Amino acid sequence: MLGPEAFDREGFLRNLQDWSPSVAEQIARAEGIELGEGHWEILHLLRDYYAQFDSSPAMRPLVKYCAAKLGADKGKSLYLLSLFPGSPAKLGSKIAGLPKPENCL
Amino acid sequence: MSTPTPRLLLVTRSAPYGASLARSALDTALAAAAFDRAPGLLFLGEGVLQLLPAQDAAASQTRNHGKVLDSLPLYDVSQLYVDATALTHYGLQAMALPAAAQLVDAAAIRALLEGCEQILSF
Amino acid sequence: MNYALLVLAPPGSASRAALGFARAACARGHHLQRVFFLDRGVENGLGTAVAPQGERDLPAQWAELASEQGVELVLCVSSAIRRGLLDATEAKRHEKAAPTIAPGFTIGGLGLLVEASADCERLLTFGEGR
Amino acid sequence: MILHTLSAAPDTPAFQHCLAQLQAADALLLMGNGVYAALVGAPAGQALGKACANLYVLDDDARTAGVAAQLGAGVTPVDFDGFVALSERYQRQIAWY
Repeated sequence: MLGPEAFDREGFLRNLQDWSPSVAEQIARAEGIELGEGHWEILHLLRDYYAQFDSSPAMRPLVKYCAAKLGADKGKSLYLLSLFPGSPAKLGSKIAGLPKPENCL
Repeated sequence: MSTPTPRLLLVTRSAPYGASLARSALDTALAAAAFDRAPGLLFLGEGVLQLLPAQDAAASQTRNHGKVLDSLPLYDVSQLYVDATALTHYGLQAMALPAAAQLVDAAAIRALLEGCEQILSF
Repeated sequence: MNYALLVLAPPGSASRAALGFARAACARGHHLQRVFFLDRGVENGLGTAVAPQGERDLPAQWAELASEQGVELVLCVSSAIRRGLLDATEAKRHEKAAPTIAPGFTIGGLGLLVEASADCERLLTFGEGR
Repeated sequence: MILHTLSAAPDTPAFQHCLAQLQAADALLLMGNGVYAALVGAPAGQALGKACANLYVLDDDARTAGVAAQLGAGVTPVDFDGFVALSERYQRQIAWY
């Protein structure tokens, strides 16, 4: 468990190196999400995305990346919304320990 | 040209590190694409240096410009144009380019500038 | 006609030209919806900058244009915060003591540039030598 | 037809890019450090003039730089109102800086 000082006011990790699977559980719980297998699949995918592209994805590329890596069934915004309600790219990035997506409106 | 000219053309003329104009151009491209206005991206002059492979930004603890460029296809930014004269100028004729990239000479650049509706110049 | 401007130039010759252009466009009856400041252009909205006496106070003149003509002056959020330009919301979010942007300016995402470009008939860039 | 705005001095890549893309029916507005190409007798200005018949200089910047009193033939000074009028005539602008 990380203390509250490890997170910024919006619940993003201050130091990305602090991330671990148990930290992901902690962030998810604070967001009211119980992580299951489906969540973890996307979280790993988000971390792969970050390793490959050095940026957090917007919604469109996230959907495309899911489709390419996990198949058409999961490459859908509805599926992602069912796991990470509201704003899947932002919420997923937060739980996966990625930087805050920069350019939201 | 094999693809229609884009409505919005971003001209990017800076090397990727140093000043931040190249990054601003790329961020603008990603934002436009995220809002369903995928732009064309013209790498002109010094801007072609953004395409160098094997950039390793870890040493300078900054965002890897080359890696972010790799995400353009996922944003459906597929109209990439590369200044052929500048490649020659830097001795990079043989450099591997993104799959979607088209080499353009001065006449093709002119056609791009005239074919689009709006230009943003970085 | 509907106009939108992108200002990439920090305070100086090109940003003065952008301001002059913006005023003249309004005077000619055009609708200038938004001026978007990106990259070093955001420095035009720094409220704690002090113009040398006898020289033009650019932020104040931009603000005048905003209030008289209803022009939105938007600073790109990611360009702004890394350069220390914060509104009240961003200052709070990033735990900094006080907002620093000049009156008349707001902070927003690049989507606002994209939106303005989609809505306008004329889009001009103002940049300064690199 | 394109409105070019050039704010870089003649010995810069931006100037060269502008010159390479300039065509007869375009308009070119010199501003900022670009005004030095408007000096009478400057080869840079002559090269621009050969490429394009519609050369303008932003009057404020030309005065500031000390160029206004020795403008090359064929360079027309414009104020901001004239700049806006140019943007009305030309749908696209490209800024070279």
